[in-house]
Amino acid sequence: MKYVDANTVQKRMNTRILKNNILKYLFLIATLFGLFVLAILIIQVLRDGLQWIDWNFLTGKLSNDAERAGIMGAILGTFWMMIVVAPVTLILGIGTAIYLELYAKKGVFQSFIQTNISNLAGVPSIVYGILGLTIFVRAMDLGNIVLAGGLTLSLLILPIVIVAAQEAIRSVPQHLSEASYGMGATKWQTVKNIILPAALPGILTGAILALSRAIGETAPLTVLGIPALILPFPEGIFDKFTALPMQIYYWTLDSSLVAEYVNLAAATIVVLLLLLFLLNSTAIIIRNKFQQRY
Amino acid sequence: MSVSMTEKSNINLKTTVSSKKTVHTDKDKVFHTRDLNLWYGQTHALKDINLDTYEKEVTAIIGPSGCGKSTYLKTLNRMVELVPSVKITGEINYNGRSILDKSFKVEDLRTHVGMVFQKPNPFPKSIYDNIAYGPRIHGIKSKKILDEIVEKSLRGAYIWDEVKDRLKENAYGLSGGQQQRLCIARTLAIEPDVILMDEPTSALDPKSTLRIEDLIQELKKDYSIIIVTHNMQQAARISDRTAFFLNGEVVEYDQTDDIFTNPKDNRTEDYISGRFG
Amino acid sequence: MSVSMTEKSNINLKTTVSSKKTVHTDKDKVFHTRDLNLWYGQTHALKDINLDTYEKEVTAIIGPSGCGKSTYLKTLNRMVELVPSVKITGEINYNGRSILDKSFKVEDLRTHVGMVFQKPNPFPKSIYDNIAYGPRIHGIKSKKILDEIVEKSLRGAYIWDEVKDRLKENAYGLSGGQQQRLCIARTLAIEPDVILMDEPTSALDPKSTLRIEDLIQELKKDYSIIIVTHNMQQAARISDRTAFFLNGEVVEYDQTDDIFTNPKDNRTEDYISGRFG
Amino acid sequence: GSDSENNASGNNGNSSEENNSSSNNNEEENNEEIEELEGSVVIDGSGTVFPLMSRLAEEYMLNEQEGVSVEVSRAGTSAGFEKFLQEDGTDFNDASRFIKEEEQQKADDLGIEVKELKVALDGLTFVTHPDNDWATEMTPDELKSIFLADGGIETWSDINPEWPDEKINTYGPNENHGTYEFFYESILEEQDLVDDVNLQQDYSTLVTLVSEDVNGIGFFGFGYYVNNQDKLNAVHVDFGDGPVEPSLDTIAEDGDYAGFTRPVFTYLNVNNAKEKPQVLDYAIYVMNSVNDFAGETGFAPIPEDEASKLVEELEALK
Amino acid sequence: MADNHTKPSNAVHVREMIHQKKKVKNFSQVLEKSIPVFLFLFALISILTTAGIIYTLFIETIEFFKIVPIWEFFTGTVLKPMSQNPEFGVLPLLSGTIISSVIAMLVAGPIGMMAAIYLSEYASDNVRRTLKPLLEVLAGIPTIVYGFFAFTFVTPLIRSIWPEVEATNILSPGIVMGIMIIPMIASLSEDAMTSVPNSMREGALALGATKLESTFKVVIPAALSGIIASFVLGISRAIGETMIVTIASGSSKNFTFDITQSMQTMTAYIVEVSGGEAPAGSTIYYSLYAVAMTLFVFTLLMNLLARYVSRKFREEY
Ligand SMILES: Nc1ncnc2c1ncn2[C@@H]1O[C@H](COP(=O)(O)OP(=O)(O)OP(=O)(O)O)[C@@H](O)[C@H]1O
Ligand SMILES: Nc1ncnc2c1ncn2[C@@H]1O[C@H](COP(=O)(O)OP(=O)(O)OP(=O)(O)O)[C@@H](O)[C@H]1O
Ligand SMILES: [Mg+2]
Ligand SMILES: [Mg+2]
Ligand SMILES: O=P([O-])([O-])[O-]
Repeated sequence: MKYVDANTVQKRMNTRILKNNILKYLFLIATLFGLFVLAILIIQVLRDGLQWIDWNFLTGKLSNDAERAGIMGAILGTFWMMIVVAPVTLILGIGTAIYLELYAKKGVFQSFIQTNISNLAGVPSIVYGILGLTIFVRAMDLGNIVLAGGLTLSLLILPIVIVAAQEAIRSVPQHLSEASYGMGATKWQTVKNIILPAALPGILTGAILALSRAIGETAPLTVLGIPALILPFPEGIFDKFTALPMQIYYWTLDSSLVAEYVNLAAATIVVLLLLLFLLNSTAIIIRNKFQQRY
Repeated sequence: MSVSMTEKSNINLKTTVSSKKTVHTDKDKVFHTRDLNLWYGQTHALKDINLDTYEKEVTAIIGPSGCGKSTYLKTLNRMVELVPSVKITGEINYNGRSILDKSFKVEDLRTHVGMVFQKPNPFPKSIYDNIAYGPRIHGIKSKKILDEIVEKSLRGAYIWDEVKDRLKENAYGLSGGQQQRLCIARTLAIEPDVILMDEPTSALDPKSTLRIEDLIQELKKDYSIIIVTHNMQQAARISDRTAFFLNGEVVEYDQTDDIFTNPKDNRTEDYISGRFG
Repeated sequence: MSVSMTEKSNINLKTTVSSKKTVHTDKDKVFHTRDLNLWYGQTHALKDINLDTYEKEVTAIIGPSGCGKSTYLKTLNRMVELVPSVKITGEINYNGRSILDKSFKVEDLRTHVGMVFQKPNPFPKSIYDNIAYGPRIHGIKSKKILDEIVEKSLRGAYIWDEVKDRLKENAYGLSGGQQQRLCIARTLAIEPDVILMDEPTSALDPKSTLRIEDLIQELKKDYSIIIVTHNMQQAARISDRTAFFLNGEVVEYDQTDDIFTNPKDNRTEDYISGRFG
Repeated sequence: GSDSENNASGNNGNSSEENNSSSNNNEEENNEEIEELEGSVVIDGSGTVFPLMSRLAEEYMLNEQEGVSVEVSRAGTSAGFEKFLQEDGTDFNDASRFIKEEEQQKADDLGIEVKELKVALDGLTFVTHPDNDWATEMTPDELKSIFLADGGIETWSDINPEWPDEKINTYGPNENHGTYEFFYESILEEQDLVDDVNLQQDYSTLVTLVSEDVNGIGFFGFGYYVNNQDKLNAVHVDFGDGPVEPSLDTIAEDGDYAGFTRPVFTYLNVNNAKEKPQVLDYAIYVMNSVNDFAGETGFAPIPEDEASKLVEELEALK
Repeated sequence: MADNHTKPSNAVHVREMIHQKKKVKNFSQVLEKSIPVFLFLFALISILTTAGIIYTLFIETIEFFKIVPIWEFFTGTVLKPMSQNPEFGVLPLLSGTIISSVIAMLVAGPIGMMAAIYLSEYASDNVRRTLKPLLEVLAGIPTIVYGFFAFTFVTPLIRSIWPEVEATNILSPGIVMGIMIIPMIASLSEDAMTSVPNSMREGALALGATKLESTFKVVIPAALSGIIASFVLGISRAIGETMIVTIASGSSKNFTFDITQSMQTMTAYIVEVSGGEAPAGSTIYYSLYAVAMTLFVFTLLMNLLARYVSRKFREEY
């Protein structure tokens, strides 16, 4: 006895297939929507900012006069901050990842740290700003200098770097470390000679992406108190500073005071996006170039 | 397998294998396992294993998937301890010393008991560095000595001629069979006494398989070899003794000929006749 | 395998299998494959396949890993098209209609040609919903009819008695063998003509394997079955015809008895005697 | 832009010339002690005064003391005082109102000596949408009643029946700002504001809000109006002698707009000035040069003699 | 085999050498023991960070509640921190935060989900490999840039369609935040769906189901926990987002639900009040910490919820 009637099945078949095809295009449109907005955003920013970018703008000092204003100070501020952030997060991030992946005993404590890290990754950046203000600016009395900003951003991206490093370490095939242990290598020898070199491209890729997150962060810096006007270029990590995103923020806010500030903000955005683009390309190149075949 | 097919395969086996089979009972024991039990957390993976292996013999371990073959093998060089939840009771003596004793340094044990894995797993380094890895971590730094070790080991694994002109190239440029021989060479470089092999040919094509099988017959002259295989014919071809594992137990352990021609246990027979999966 | 072992297994095979084997040549063709070639990107996975399968027969496909068994099977219900880079030439006729023709809707084809996979893959739903899934997408909503279909299908897969009291429970609570029979029942629910099976017992224990083998013998009365297996003994036990694949080619295709007792090609013989992997 | 170089040098030329002509007597002293200073000067406070102060800071760093870093922020007068009146507080606090008693008290408690430097005059300006062609002239009372909770005014027609019958939307700076307090204390005499007044932290936001709301009216310093004349109308206020448009002339000392005019200041932490030569130097520079930049940033200058008196007092601190 | 097989017994005696080296390996043994200790200390930093956040927020929040009763804070609808008679009701900030997050999720939820379905179920490998990273570019754009975009482009655009909308309003930053969150939802949901074993899909397709049917009846139910988790994380992100709202929504502290108006979120309040090194000791200063604490607890709960969901309701397959 047949329950499934061939005729009804046939009839329904066409509507079912049609529905499938229509929705497929709807889904595609939704996917492209984000890219469409991205395109508009970039076009908008380029239109407002591109013709304001010239040598003077890139190398000049800040100024109230839109025609004269330059962002070298902000570029240097961002640069020095990264000089702090990069080594701090790399050392702490890789160290923590190695500990969690390779040394920590699976158990309550390890999963506590792990939960803690994934929660930290979800803490709003402005809260890190308050932490930085309280600890680095106030308690350690550093003031709002590059070092304070850099340490604050380091804490902010540390969870990201840790997780990326953990993933990179985890993705080193077990059979490689087994081979090393099988030769009588100790744990640290295996970590140092086999696991870390194999994981390094993954770690670097993750770290660079995290750095580019730090470069664009504004909220924590607003809490640390970056002056609206500061002319001298920072010459080290103990100087006061401004940074690219802060400059975008102030110029956007003051755009109704001086109309051209919108253009300055847009031009700075172009520079910032370009910087991020470079960093991301580096990450991709590293990933592709050093991708291992196991 | 049905009846008449075996009459044919019979012939095959005779020509390629039987001649190499030798059985010694007077030899020295290498591993002496008594009442070995092993748990992965709650999973009782090895149950009361009693098994002796002998010097300069090939011991094969066969059994269906999940029966504990790899686990037993990895217990012999304590690689199994890399799984954190592992619990072991019982005793394993290696040349008379208890290896489960914490005073026996694993690094030490593993320089005596080398291991070759199922999937060829060279390091993502040059061929040279792959072989030199073991000697280096043990503190040998002299370029000259390393050169000698590399050549000797590669020759030992019958791969020297194929790679001698490309020692600086990445090991992943080699074919699967070459990689597996490289891994064997890498093990030879630290001059172990025993070589454990976990399905070393299961990822290889028939031709490479044959080469490795031949190599095992060669190595047997100098090393004691314990090999896990899911290929019964392979066990029949190359081993002196065969242990049949099932659900973590040793169902039968005997000279290879006996196991295959005259199994004493029904389950062994079932397995050999292909009643599993 | 060595000589004397087969004398024993011989007996086994005779009692459990040989009696069931029947060979028809006068039956209708179900699939008629001509000059089938298939590429995954650059990989030429199937080469000039010519193969006919027959109604209410069990056709077994054997061959070493990577030889194209699964690929061929998945071509028969066009599941292979899920791999985007696939290119197919040649012809496959199903009951006289060309299935590679784009006008033959895959959804349609697949309701006629059911499939059972290597690893049991029930949906993460209740047992009932697993079976009802197929009928429901075809528009059957009536609770009463669905109830009937579920019962009939589960009975057909010989699992009704084991699950009838827990139809609302999640299918993942079942054992591996039960899951596999559930998947077979799920296929029966849409009343196909053909059932394709890709190593349906390779993930199962011996007992479950036996049940599935018995079930296949039952199903053969109503369905045409094509089964891929890496277990030669299984092919010998349950199939009417056997095709031996190697490197994407059909090396030999014949009645099962002939293939195993009297292979015409050396390579078939090599394979049967275990010279691979 | 590409021609910024020309502009830049032009500006520089201009300002230094002005400096020369307006402060001849200081020139000699400056020459005597062209001492290279360094360190930083930290300024926070009024957003109203910010354009003037940041302008001065920039000029100072470019033309006077390259080694000194003057950092200017603008949290608002009241918020600025909070930062000024603490240990290691800011050096200057810009203010668009007088320091309050409580604030002075707190300074005394902390032992901070505060010096008030009047830097310019600002006219509180009421702004409307450019399309608003009715409410162009109002009396102070009318303006007040719009913002008062008890003012009885909800729609434009409540003021003048001929005006549209549309609800008036009110805007202003929030309580961080001296401008708010000046309005609340001096003009509304501390009566409650309407409930739905839209108070914002940033003046730019206010400018945008009013410039895009036909029924909006807002208030802030004259400077933010002049910079946005194209987007905003300023209400002409009739203090009794006819409507007065706020302009640099009318908001000047004793000008016609005096009713809504207020002095703006920067308050100096004298302790810091004594400790840090650059702070004092900057204070002197500010009082010497402030009148040169008042006009272009939207303020009326203070009388010359008031300025030079303050300079003298500052010199005395050396 | 063409090799000349040399027995591994002559020339170099590796075994001997290894044995000798063993004795002089004290330093490496110390290293072996001390490295884990160092690494452990590094791992502690992340715990210290959490402890630091909780401690600083907690201490000052306690101070705040000594001045402003906790009840008043959480039920007050008026927020006038700088006024002569300051009032510290957090409800205006909560309404701003919730409304902007709701708007963001209304944008990001459906669009992100549809994108996830397309990428995981329909797109070919190549298309996915191009589109997904491109989409993730959206997530990598600094929020300040989105703020600029909301303020200078989206708001004017909305106002040209809907003139009642104010120049600063919660709608525009809400939408832009949504766009920013799209890739997060798309990517995480896609991961969840991709990790549903292919055998599930094959099972459905082999029964004659269309892709749509296998997606909605098999894949999505199986991936539901991951999908829900991605939504929760999206909400958490929206709640914590700062610069977009700070720039594009102004700083009105009205307690309202009118999306055409300017509203302030908790994050924007923190920016405004701290606006440079916040003065210590005042009530306003403490209010900063009370609001931050509220924000922290909110997002912490969301993150824990996401974790819980993705763990507890993970389908067994
Ligand atoms: N790391 C592990 N954690 C928990 N259980 C494990 C682990 N490794 C193996 N097992 C379990 O121990 C049992 C024996 O596993 P083992 O790998 O030794 O089998 P095997 O005989 O080598 O199988 P195969 O032929 O598939 O390699 C199995 O039930 C397996 O599930
Ligand atoms: N999705 C795919 N993309 C590219 N190549 C594939 C794909 N699937 C299979 N192949 C290749 O096609 C060939 C045949 O594969 P197939 O899966 O059909 O082998 P099989 O006989 O089923 O092997 P097994 O016994 O391991 O299941 C192999 O070389 C395999 O690498
Ligand atoms: Mg194994
Ligand atoms: Mg297959
Ligand atoms: O910013 P204010 O001048 O109003 O304090």
